[in-house]
Formats: sequence, structure tokens, C-alpha cells
Amino acid sequence: MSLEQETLNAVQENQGGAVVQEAPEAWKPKILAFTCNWCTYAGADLAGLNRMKYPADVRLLRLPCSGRVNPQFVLHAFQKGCDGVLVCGCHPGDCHYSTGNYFTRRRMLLYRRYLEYFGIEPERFQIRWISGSEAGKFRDTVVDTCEAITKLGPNHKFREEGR
Amino acid sequence: MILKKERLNDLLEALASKATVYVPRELDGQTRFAPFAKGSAVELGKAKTVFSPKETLFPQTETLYTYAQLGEDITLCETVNTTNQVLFGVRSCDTYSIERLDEVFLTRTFIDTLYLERRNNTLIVALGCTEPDRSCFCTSFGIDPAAGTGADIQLTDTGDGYFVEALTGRGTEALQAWSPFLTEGQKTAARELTFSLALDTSNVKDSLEQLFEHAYWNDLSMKCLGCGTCAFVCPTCHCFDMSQNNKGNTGYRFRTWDSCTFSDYSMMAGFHNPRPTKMRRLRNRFMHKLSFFSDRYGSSLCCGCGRCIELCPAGIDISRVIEDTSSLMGAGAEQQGSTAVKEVAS
Amino acid sequence: MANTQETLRERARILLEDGTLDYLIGWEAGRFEGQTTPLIIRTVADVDRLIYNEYCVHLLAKYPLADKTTKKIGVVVRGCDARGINLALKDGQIERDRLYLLGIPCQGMKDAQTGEELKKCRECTHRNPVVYDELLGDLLEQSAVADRFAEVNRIESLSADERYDYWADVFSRCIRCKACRDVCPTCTCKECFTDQAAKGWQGKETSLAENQNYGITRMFHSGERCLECGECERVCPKGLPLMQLNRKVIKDVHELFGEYIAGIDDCTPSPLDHYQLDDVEEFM
Amino acid sequence: MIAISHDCSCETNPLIPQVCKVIAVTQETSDVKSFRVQTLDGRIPFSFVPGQLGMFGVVNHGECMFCVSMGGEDWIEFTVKKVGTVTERIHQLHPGAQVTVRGPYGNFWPADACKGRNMIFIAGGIGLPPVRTFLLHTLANRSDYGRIDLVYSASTKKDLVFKEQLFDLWPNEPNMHVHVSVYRASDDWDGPVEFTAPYLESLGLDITNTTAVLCGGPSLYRTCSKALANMGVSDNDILTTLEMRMKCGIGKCGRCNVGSKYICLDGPVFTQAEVNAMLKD
Amino acid sequence: MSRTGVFVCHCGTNIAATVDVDKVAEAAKDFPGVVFVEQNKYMCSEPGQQAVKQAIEEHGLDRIVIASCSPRMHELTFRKMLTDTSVNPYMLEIANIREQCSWVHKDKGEGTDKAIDLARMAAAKVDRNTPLYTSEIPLTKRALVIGAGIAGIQAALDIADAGYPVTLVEKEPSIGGRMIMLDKTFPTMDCSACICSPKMNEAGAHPNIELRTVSEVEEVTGYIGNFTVTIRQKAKYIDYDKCTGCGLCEVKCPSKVTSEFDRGLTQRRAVYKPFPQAVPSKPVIDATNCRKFTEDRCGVCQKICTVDAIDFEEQDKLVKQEFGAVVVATGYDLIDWGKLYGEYGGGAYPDVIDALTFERLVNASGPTEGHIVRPSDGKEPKSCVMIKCVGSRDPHKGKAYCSRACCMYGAKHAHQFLEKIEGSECYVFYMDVRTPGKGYDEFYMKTLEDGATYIRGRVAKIYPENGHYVCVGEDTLSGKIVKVNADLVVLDTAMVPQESAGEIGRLFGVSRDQDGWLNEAHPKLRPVETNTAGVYLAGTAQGPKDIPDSVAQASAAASKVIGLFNHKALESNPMISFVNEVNCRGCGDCVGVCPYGAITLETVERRENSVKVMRDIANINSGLCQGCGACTSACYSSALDLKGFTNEQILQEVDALCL
Repeated sequence: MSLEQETLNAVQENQGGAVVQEAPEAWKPKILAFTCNWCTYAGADLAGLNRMKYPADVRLLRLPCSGRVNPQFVLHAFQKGCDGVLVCGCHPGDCHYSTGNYFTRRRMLLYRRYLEYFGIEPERFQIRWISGSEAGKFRDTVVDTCEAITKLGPNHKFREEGR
Repeated sequence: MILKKERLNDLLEALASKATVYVPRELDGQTRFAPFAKGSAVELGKAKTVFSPKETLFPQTETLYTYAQLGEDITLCETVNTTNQVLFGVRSCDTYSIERLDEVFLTRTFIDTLYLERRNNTLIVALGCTEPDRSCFCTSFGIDPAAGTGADIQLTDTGDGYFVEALTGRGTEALQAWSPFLTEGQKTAARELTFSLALDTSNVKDSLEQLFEHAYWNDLSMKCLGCGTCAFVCPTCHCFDMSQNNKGNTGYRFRTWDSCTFSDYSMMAGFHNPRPTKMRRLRNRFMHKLSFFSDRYGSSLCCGCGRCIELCPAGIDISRVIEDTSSLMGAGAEQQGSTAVKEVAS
Repeated sequence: MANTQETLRERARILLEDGTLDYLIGWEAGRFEGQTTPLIIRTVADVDRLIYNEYCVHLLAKYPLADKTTKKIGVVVRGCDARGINLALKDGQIERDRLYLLGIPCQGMKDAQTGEELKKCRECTHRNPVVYDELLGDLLEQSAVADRFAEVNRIESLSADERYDYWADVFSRCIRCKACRDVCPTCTCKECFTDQAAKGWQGKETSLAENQNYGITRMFHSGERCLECGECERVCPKGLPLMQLNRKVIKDVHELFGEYIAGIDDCTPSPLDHYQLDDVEEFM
Repeated sequence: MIAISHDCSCETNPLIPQVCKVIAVTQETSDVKSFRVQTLDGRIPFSFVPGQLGMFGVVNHGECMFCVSMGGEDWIEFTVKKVGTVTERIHQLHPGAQVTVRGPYGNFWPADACKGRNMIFIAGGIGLPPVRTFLLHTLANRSDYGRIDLVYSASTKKDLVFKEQLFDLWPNEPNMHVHVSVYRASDDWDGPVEFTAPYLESLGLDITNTTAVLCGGPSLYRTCSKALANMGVSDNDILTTLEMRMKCGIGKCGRCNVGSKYICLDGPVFTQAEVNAMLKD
Repeated sequence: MSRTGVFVCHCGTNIAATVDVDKVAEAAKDFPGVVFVEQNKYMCSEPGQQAVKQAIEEHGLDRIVIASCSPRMHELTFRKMLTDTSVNPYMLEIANIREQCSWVHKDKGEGTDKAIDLARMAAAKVDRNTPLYTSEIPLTKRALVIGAGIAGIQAALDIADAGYPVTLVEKEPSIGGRMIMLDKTFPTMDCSACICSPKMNEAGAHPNIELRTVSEVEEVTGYIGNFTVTIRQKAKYIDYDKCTGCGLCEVKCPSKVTSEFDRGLTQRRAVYKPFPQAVPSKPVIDATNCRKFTEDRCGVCQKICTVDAIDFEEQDKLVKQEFGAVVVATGYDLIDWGKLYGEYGGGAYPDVIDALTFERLVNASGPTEGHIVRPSDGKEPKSCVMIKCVGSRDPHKGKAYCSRACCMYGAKHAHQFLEKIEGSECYVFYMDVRTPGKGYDEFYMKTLEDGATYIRGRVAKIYPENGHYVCVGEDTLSGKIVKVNADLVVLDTAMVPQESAGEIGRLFGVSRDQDGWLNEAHPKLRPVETNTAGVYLAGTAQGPKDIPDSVAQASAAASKVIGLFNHKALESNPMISFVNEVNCRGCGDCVGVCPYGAITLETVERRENSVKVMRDIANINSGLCQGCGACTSACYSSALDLKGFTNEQILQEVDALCL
């Protein structure tokens, strides 16, 4: 435990002052989705074209390929205050850059296990292959993820103090 | 006056109700200064804690000021938060180090108020050393392990208790609160301490300056990893770096410990680095410890606590540097060996 | 042990004398009993300082990388050093022909304070050097290693919150001295992500969040190439269980992509540098 | 203004800057701009003596030390070259933007000690602003000083700073000679194309009773101090500034030591003799 | 600070309806670096763009954020707009508050919050943008057309007529594809051979067209303007330079093989021309059935060939050629209905045939010289049942989509059947009759007048009964079960992509939809382009369609290629990777990751602290790099970064989202 934290605890114990945690107002999950420009982002646009409806808690961050998603961005998102992170890309074999998502698949297979090893709930960090025409699958993924994370509640793990 | 060892915990609890009392404690396998809480075991037996009390006065990360920007205009707000604190069970090597930190932060044109406030709110209770470690060599720098300088109250172990004497006005004032726990008693004769490690540091400053260009530094620095362990465990290291943490329009600027052995310590914009190689950085570290600091402040920046000897991953040993340089000097080999080998950044 | 030291000194004297080596990297005795420190020998006169006993714990594989000249370097290599040299060769940090490797089969080093075999040596899977120019002493038969992943399995069996608290407590103690990075043979980047504050990867603050970011990212970067030399755990001044991070990675890599021994040679690409079309698929 | 939230008796922490605003920005070259700064209520941020430095920062990107290249009634001016992340942010500042400033730091040109002497100012590239502070002081008190020579060079013509003063104002100053050279010729430049040191020696300036003021990159500094020695200028009469090494400004962060000297406190202005005495790490 | 301008678009009511645009504009005012905010009804319109240009002048903006529709829609438009302002076209970020916000969230409150977040993310990213500039890449002005059906031929002809050389690759022995198999074409009923073979001959003889039949594309590298394609020219065992096409060898060849071209109705020889009007009109030897290869006997054809053109030793040849653009016209195949529809006999009944087989029956130059006969006994059928949508519009057993052309060629077949056989009856089981073209419906009405009986319903079962087939179905209009005895049953089966299209797609990085059709870049706005620059689609490779549409698309694709070749050189994509040399340790991790082989390790000399050192540094070929960013994740010291999507920009976006 860092020194400040210890000092805080010691002050509480010795001087009996309890630090009150203020109740968060109506909480809405904040989910970041790293999407590849050619497939999932196009799928999301298609979902829009077809006027599909899904919860508004997901924000898409457009990247040229799922291979561009550096796992450090995922951790950075959790640290800065996201409650869930989605990494989406083309189906292996369909990548616009032909091999980008093969590397992503391996990287994310491992990274997901690392974050779980560090104690994050599996539902908070998910990876999905969603092609440009699978608008329905995109909507379902968003709906399921929002549901799961709303059930889990706000994420306090890895988060910087005061975020 | 004598403080019986059984009354020690009661005294600490009393002190802890009004201030944060930092005592040497063994946590997660390492001894360091941590806040005393009811029932925590106090580790006064060991010669020195693995980590020095420096972090209680000069924390590893400290916020300087917070800022907020609304549209064009900016407001700064200095953050100061200090609570009364008591450093209990500090050895002479650490009190010597605190004096050196005082010289750095509180003198020479600018006063660091963050450090000043913490220092003003801290009562230092020193405890004489009874049985030095293998790597202790504070006597080599003229430090008296039994009764160091720079503390407010000095305790001396008398077998079943501690002889208490105030060294400063603040000490006597603090002692009034201790009186319920003290009993009458006399100071026993200080036992003679045997140091396995004792060096002659009289001419270390000159020999270092003479050997500045000697090839000795190349071989020594080649095994240095360039990590920050020595600087972070050293009670006298005080270099810091400044940076900021943004959160949209608000944020705070903070300072954090830095180590001159880090490769980006003296990196300037455009990747120009006046100390590009490990050799120059390590040489600068030892020169600053044993020579440069005494040029400026008159006393060595090494208190001989031996913490860096115990923890250096590569086994680099400041006492060996002192011995080697004086032996090299002795052998009249000031310019022996090629001048600084053309090394390359690593 | 003793005669290995004699043959090492003998060979060192010859190699330095006949100019095959410009200098040799080995160990010398430290000041205290059971303490050693790496040693660079340039002249035959220093050969007697060279030692080899059961306290030579430092990994030597990373030291030759600092020398960018064309000098010929001799390095004493045990199992972990040899794999470290292979890793450096794979990453193009040094040319093989500049190195002269004196291989020593290692029975495992001892802890100076407790006298027992170090944890990292008890769990060592490659006591014999995998690459050498010359072997001092005959190869040992590799004893079966107790389950190296026991601790990892224990942590994995905890609940998510318990795991988080365990690692949060570990990383709250980290002081970011970066000794684990500087000793690690996989970490040969010119400017590490943790020193790139301006880019935004990692702040300079030593808060819990920054320490976690440092710990997890280093696990992600070095884990897949970890030699299990245990140096990070040895050098950590706070005694943090860093090997449990790398072991987790090695366990996952074996499960997902098949056996991969880092540094077994200087050419097989590490798991994340290549892929199979039929890799495990969990994201459909 | 600073909202101090503590009741301590000591003055504010020296590391905490004042909030000021940029009132004018002049583009000197493609990557050098000068920023005129004033406190929010229109005062001079701090009084300074030529040669001293100030800390100039953009709030959520960091701060750097720059020499105060010019000062007026109620403003001071920093000349900044774009080399790194903070300077890049500074270059995006527009008049009206708010910045953080603190200072002054370091010692200053020994103007009084040089009274009655001839002056040779030598500068390279972005080394001109620190030298200019002293030059402007000598021009302000012209009678105190004898002949003034300015030897300035930059890599190309477009990298020459303060062109207006270099070519129009200063040549008309009494008993002042401006010598400008570039390293790489370009078609719009008909002047000398030479490195500073050989150019300096080729001028054959008279060095009796002369103080040389030298500031530029490490290579320029090395070659020009040798050139001055060849010309017979004694080490005590060569002044230079090591302001590049300064970081926190208040001598605490330990970054600025050259040997046992702290540039922030003992410098940045030194004589060549003092520099020779330092252990060059 | 940077001077960012934020422009919020209403998109008529598309955005304004479910996103409170005023609130978004208001919130945008205090984003870091934003100095000017404005709303507009249609940002992409001329006045909208004018407003941006004006704001740039007035407020000295240096970065632009446009909160509007998807960047995939108008990023290019807004970048072109910025080319004639002082702002670099890449100092622009677009927040997608339409497709991914206003259209998908009903609740205005939530929609507005999301729009504000997306705008804040865009503003945070643009703050870290740097101006980017395009560079020139050389352009090989030669086109490759894959598949020589009518679409491939049309595209090749258009490009060749424009003066650019074309290589037309066809895996069959002759060009012509599906169309040459047909007898008549709707709606004009002009003879398919009469309009197709002139084009085939023109293509065969065109000076700019290099014909490569019995060839397949094997390997592709490179990118737009610089594709290096390896074509496998399979052995024909006949030297086309010598062969005069006299056909002597075909007559003498002893081995008989079922003709694929005639859908198995007749036999052909091992050395054969698939059909008389084949182009090139020279035979090929089918090695799998030629006795010389199977039993190493015969060789009659070689003996009697007067010009000694036959050479059994010929090997496959691999030809490597440079191309600037590629048109994929791989065409369609018919669904293998046998496996799917057991109730129609599963292919076992000889007289239950698919439409292409019927086309061969009715074709004047077909095996039966145009007499419609029953394949089983060769008798003339009196009654015929045609079943539409076999495999189409049937998500459970076949394909979900409609194959577009079957209704029309179904009507044509009915017309031909009634016209050719006196006193015959023709029943057409249909679900809907779709006649969407010019003159299409009139054609269908004429078929009704000819006496074709259209029964609305699906045939549930077909079973043979004393010499004819009983088709049991339900007439949904009258609600009665209908039984029809048919001498001949023609199934209008679904179109599916050619088997080889998958491989072609993979080679060129063109993805396919779930049914296997190659994906066009945008269904409405870019129907003939693909997401791989320089690769275009023509004909049924992109999806089921009839001949007029295929030809129209072929000409469209050709015009795209001609448009590309009219440029002197190509502008490179500026959003590519770059190396921060100081951080590169020369480990080469990135080299293996790059799908385009754009990264090489160069040994270069650098000064490191005034000491000359030889260092291996990654070097990026700006022509080859397509900006996918795979290398940036593989480089752990982030020495490699991607312009337009740098690490800093992405981290800023994440920070901005989480305030």
C-alpha cells in the first residue's frame, strides 16, 4: 500500500474520522469500442442505415485495422474511467489488410487473459469479429455488452484516483 | 529520564492520537518507516531499515499545484497538505541525511516551502545504534552511531529501556507530553561498537577529482544496469523531475523522484544528452556523493548507511569505489590507463 | 564448482593472451561472504579475480550489448545467460561472431543469507547452456522441475476481486526504480514506453494506477519472450513476485499456441510475431 | 491570480509560476518565434538583468527555461525555437493566450565589469537572443563601452534571427560592426559562407582591452573558444552562458550540475577560465 | 493552444431530430483548444462548406472538427473542401453523430450526451493532428481483367479501346462465359450468339487485348498502380501459333467425354473446342481424359496434325506481369440444387433440368439444333413445368436473396417452349414475377398471351408416374392443391458466386459477404469499386444480375480504370507509418508483421554522441505501406507510428472520452 494511503488509514484509525464515499448519481456505463474502419465501423454505419436501435453507452473509436489496437490503449481506457472496452475487427481471412486481424487475435487472446489475471471481470473486455454486413451482429454485441456491464456496475479497477 | 521498553507502545499510541508516528516496521519482508497503528510490531532491533525515512519528508510523488483552464483563462492553486508527524527510531545515518536534505531544500537563495512545511511539522526521535550491519560504515564519515546530530530527541538503549534526552528546544517541549511514560534513571556507558567496514575517506574527494578521466569508470559502469534502485533507497538522494497529469481542462503539476543513473535524466529537447553514456552518469553519481556535494555544502552526501551496497542488482559497492580510488591514487596511477574510452550511448 | 573455476581462469588466461578476446565478462567476489559482482577482465593480470561459485547469480547476457564497437567479447554463459544471448541475437542487438561463449552447466545458485538454492534455480528448466563455443565441465542431466505454474494456478483460482486486490497490493509497493526492466534480457528498447511521458503512454507519477500500467504493459511486452531467469524478482528492492506475471504469460502461450521456449535458438519468432490460420478462435 | 489555499507564513513555493498572457508574437524564422508576455493586470512578470532566464510554460504541456531576450516597461520577451514537445506547444500560442511564467533565475552578464572595454559578441543560430540582451544593454549605455563587434552566423539565411536589427538598425549604431555569415549558401545570400570560428579569425579583430561574449551550440562553443584563444583573448575575458543545462531554476532538482557547479545558482554566465576549471562530464 | 473550429451539422432532421444540436454546439465551446463553434443545416452542401471556409479566414482556425455523418461518407468531400483553404486537409476530424448516434438512439437526452462525447473525442484527436502531404507513386498503365464472360469482355474492350493494354484471363478454353451458352436474350429475343460472338471476336483480335485462356491468377503483390500478378498459363498441349483451328484432330480423337459446355447433354472429345464459335477458335487437350496421358497410348491427333501443333510435353507456364488496375468479372454459377431439393428428385430425374441445360436444348447451335426434347428419351415434350426461385429467396434450404434474372429468362423459356412445340402447354410456378427492366413487363405480358399458365405457388413434390412427372403444388390464389403432369421440368435455380472468386478475393484483399459475393466499396455510391484501391468489380461477381446490368457495370468499371490511367502518376496515401529513428533498435519485429512487405531493415551509419556507429534501422517504403498500423502494435518501443492515427492522437481520444 502506498505511503499516502497508509497515512490516510492511520489517521482514520487513530483520530476516528471516517471518510464518507459520496453516492454516485444515476450511473450510466461508459464503454469504448475500438473498431476497424473497413468492417465493424462499416457494420455500425449499416446498423444506422437500417435504423437499428441499441443503447447509447458505447462510443466507437475508428482505427484503420484491428491490428492497430495496441493493448496499451485498452488498459489506458480502463485507467481513465471506462467501464468496458470492446475491440472489434473483420473476421479472420476477411481483413482489408489481409493479415491484420490474425495478429490481433493472438494478441487479444493473451491480453484478455492478462487483464482477467489482474482481476478484471471478463465481460468488461470483449473482442468480437463483426464484418461490414453484419449490422445485426453489431447491434446484438452492443446490447449484450451494455447489459452485462450495467449488471456489473461501475468499474473501479485500475482506475486513477479521482476519475 | 528512562523510557521503559514495556511503556514504548503506550507512548507511541499517545503520540499517534495527535500526529502520524512513523516507526520502523517490517512489512512484506522489508523494513521501512510506516505509520504506527495500535498493535503494530515496532522493529527497533535492526541497524537500519531497508528503505530510509526520506519518503516521509520528501515523498516520492508530490503535487506542486493544480490548474484549471476555462476557455482562455487559467487559475493555479497551490496544494499543501501537512499533518503533524513524528519520526521515531531514526538512526544517526538517517538524521545526518535529513540534515543534508535540509541544506539542499532550505538554503541557497530559494526555500522549498513544501519541504519546509513538512520539516517544521516533524519531530525527529533518534535512537542510538547498538549493533551495526555488515554494510554499515557511517563512522568513516565521522558520524557517531550512538548519538547522531540533527534529531530533536535522542534515545540511547540502556538494556531494559531507553535513556531520553532532548537535543533541541522543540525536543524539550515535546518531552513534556512524554513525562507520564518516563521514569528516573541514568544513562549507562555507551558500548563500544565494532564496524566490519571502516574506510579512510579523508582524501576520497581529491582522488576522485584526479581520477576523473581514468579508465576505471568504464569497467565499473559497464556492469551498472542504469536502474534507480540506489538513488531511491539512498537517504540523501534528492533529485526530482517535474511533470503534469491532465484531465481535460484541469490537471496538476507534480514532482517525483528521479535518479541520475536513468538514461533520460539529463535528456534535453531534440534528444541532446550531455551525459549520454552509463559511464558518465555513474561517475557523476559517485562524484556528486563523495566530491561535488562537499564542494558546495561542506560535507559528504554519503552517510555510510550501506543501503545501496545491499540492494544494487549488479553488486556495485560505493565502499569498494572509495577503496579502489584511494588505492589507484596511492599507486600514483593518476593518468594510468587510456583516457575516457570513446564510449557510445547505451 | 572449484575445478570449474580453475579451468575458467586457465581458459581466460589463454584466450586473453592469444588475443582471441579483447575482454571477458564473468564474476568476481564481492566484499561480503556469499556476495559476487560481475567483472570485466581486460588483462591477464586480473584473471585471478575471476571466480565461479554457487553465488554467481547475476545474468551476464545483457552486458555485451552495451559495447557497440567491434571488440571480441568473451562471456561466461550458464543456461539462462545462453538463452539471453540467443534472444539478443534474434533481436539483432549484437553479432554472433563478436561473442566467444564459455558454457558452464549450472547446478543452481544459492541464496547468500539462507544458503538454500534460489527459487529461480530450483525451477530452472535449462541448466545446460543452449549455445556455447566451449564447454567447461560436462553437461548435467536436466532434473524434472516441480510444477512451475503452481503459484500462477493458485492466483488464478482466486475470485476476480481477490486477484485484483492481490495485484493492487503488489503494485502499490512498486517504486518504479525500473531495475526489473534494466536487468531483463528481453528489454533492449532504446527508449522504453515508461520513459515516453510526452507521448502519453505512462506518467512519471508513482501512483497505483501508473504502477499497474507499468507492470501490466511490461508483462505484455516481455512475458512472451521471458527466459524465466528470475532476475526481475531477484533485483526488485521491494521483493515483488514479478515472475508470477511472466509465468502466467508462458502458461497461456503454451496453452494457446503450443510449446515455446524463449531463447532456445536465435531464429524462431516469438508467439506474437507470427500466427497460424487455425489459431484458437474465441471471438466469433 | 494564484489562489493560495494554505496559511503558511513562508512565501509561495518557488516552483509555482504566475499566470501571464501573451500580448504579441513575432515570427523570426520558420521555427523561431518571440513571445511578449505580461501579467494579467498588465505588469512586467519579473524584473530582470540582461543574461537572466525565466521559466516559460504552457499549462497542460510543461515548461522550459528561456533567456529573457528583451524587456520593456511592462513586458518581457522570450525567443523560442521549436525543438521539442513543449516548444511545439508554445509555437501554437496566439496573442491573448495565457501562459505560466516565473523567474528571474541565474546570474547575469557582468555589464559593470566590462565597462570601458571593447566588446565582441559571437553567436550561432538560436544563441543570439542571450547575447543580444547584453548587446542591447551596451547600446543603451553606449558611452560606457568602446568598439562593439557582432559576429553572428546561422546554417542558412532564413535561419538568421532578428534580421531587421542585424541588417538595418545595428550597422548604423556608432562604432559598431556587424559581421554575419551562413554555413550553407543560398541564392538570396551574397554574404560570406563560412563557419563561425574561421570567419571570426578571418576578421582579424583587434583584441586589446576586449571582452568576448560567446553563445551557441556545443560545436560552435568549442571551435570559437579555441579561435579566441588563438587571437590572444585571455580566458578571463571570454564570457559564455550554459543556460541549456538549466531545468528547475532554483538549484534543487540536481539536474544542472557541471562538476560541483550548479548552473541555475552559480551560472549560467561563466568566464572561460571558470569553465575550464569545471570537470567536464 | 490550437485554434479548432467545431461545425455541428443538422443533416436536415436526420441528426437534429434525435440529437439536440444546440446543446452539442454549446458544449463544444469549452472543449480544450476550441475557439469557434457553428451549426449548419447541411454541412456537406455548398453553403455548408462555404461557411467553413469563411470561418477559417475570419477566425484563423488551424484545425476543423465536423460533427455530421460517417467519415466513410464525406471525409473525402470535406478534405477536398480544405484543399483550397489555409488548413491542411488532414487537420480534420469527423464525429459520426448520424449513423452511430442520431439514427440509432431514440432518446434525445442520451443521443445528445453521446454526440457531445463523440465531438469531444474528435476535438481531442484533432488537437494532436499534424499536416500530412501526399507524394507521387509511379503508375503501370496496363489492366488485368479476370473472367472473360460478357462483363469481362466488355470491360476489356472499353479499356483497350481507350488505348490501354489489357490482359484478359479466362480459366475456360474459350471466352464467352455464360452468355454464349444462351439461345435468345430477353427482352428483345435477339440471338445471344449474334450479339456476344462479335464482341468475343473483337476481343480476340483487339491489338490491345492479350488473351490468356486456360489460365488462372496465382499470386498477387503490390498495390494500386503497381500490382505484380503471377498468372499460371496451364498447358494446352497445342501450340496456338502453329494451329490453324482446322478441327481435324477433334474428329479423329477416340476418347469421348461429357461436354461441360452442353451441360452433359452431349459428348465431346479429349481434344476439343467447347463450342463452334469459340474464341480463340483453337482446341485444347483435356489431359485428364486424353489417352496419351492416362494410358500413354494413342497420340492420333499429333500424328494427323498437318502443322504439327500438338506437343504433349508442354508444361504450365508462370507469367509475372505488372498491372495498374484489376477488374474482377468472375461471373456466377448455378446452385447445386440436387443436394438441396430432394423433393424435386435431387438430380436423379433426367427430365428435371436447370435453366442453362434448357438453354442448350433450345439453342440452335446446341446439341439438338434447337429441338426441345426430353433428355431421357429424346421425345418432344408436350407439357412443361417451370419452377421459379429454386434456391433463391429460401433462407432455410438455399440462398436468402433473389437472383434477379430468373423471372425474365423463365418467361423467355415459356415463350420459346410454346412457340417451338405446337399445341404444347407450359405451367410456371412462381412466388412473384419481378420484371424491373425496360420492356420487361411487356415481355412478360406477351408470354401470358402466348398461353403460358402462371400458377402462384411453390411445387412441393415431383414424382415420376407412367412416363411423365407429376408436379404437386398449391395454387395460393385459389387455395387448391394443383397436380400437373409434365413431360419436362425446368428449374430456375439460384445464382451463386464462382468457386474461384473466393481465392481471387483473398489474393486482392477484397472481402466477401456471407453469401460469397465480392463486397463492393459502397452499395449505392461506389458499386463497382472495392475496398482495395485499384481493384474493381464487374458483372455477377458482385451479385446476381442480368446481362444489361452486367454490361453497364463492366463499362463503369472500365471507366474507373481509364480514369485512373489518365493520371500522370498516383497520389500516395499520406496516412502511412513512419519510423522514429532514435527509438528503433533494429530488432526487425515489424518486418514480419507487415502484410505488404513495406518494411525492410537497412544498415545505416548514424552519429551517436559524435561517434559514428552502424545501426540497423527500419525503413518504410511509402509506396507499399497501406497504413494498416499492424507494425505500430508490434513495435514495443513505439518507434513506429501511423500518421493520422498516431499513438498520441488515440490516447488523447481515449482521455477525452473519459472526462
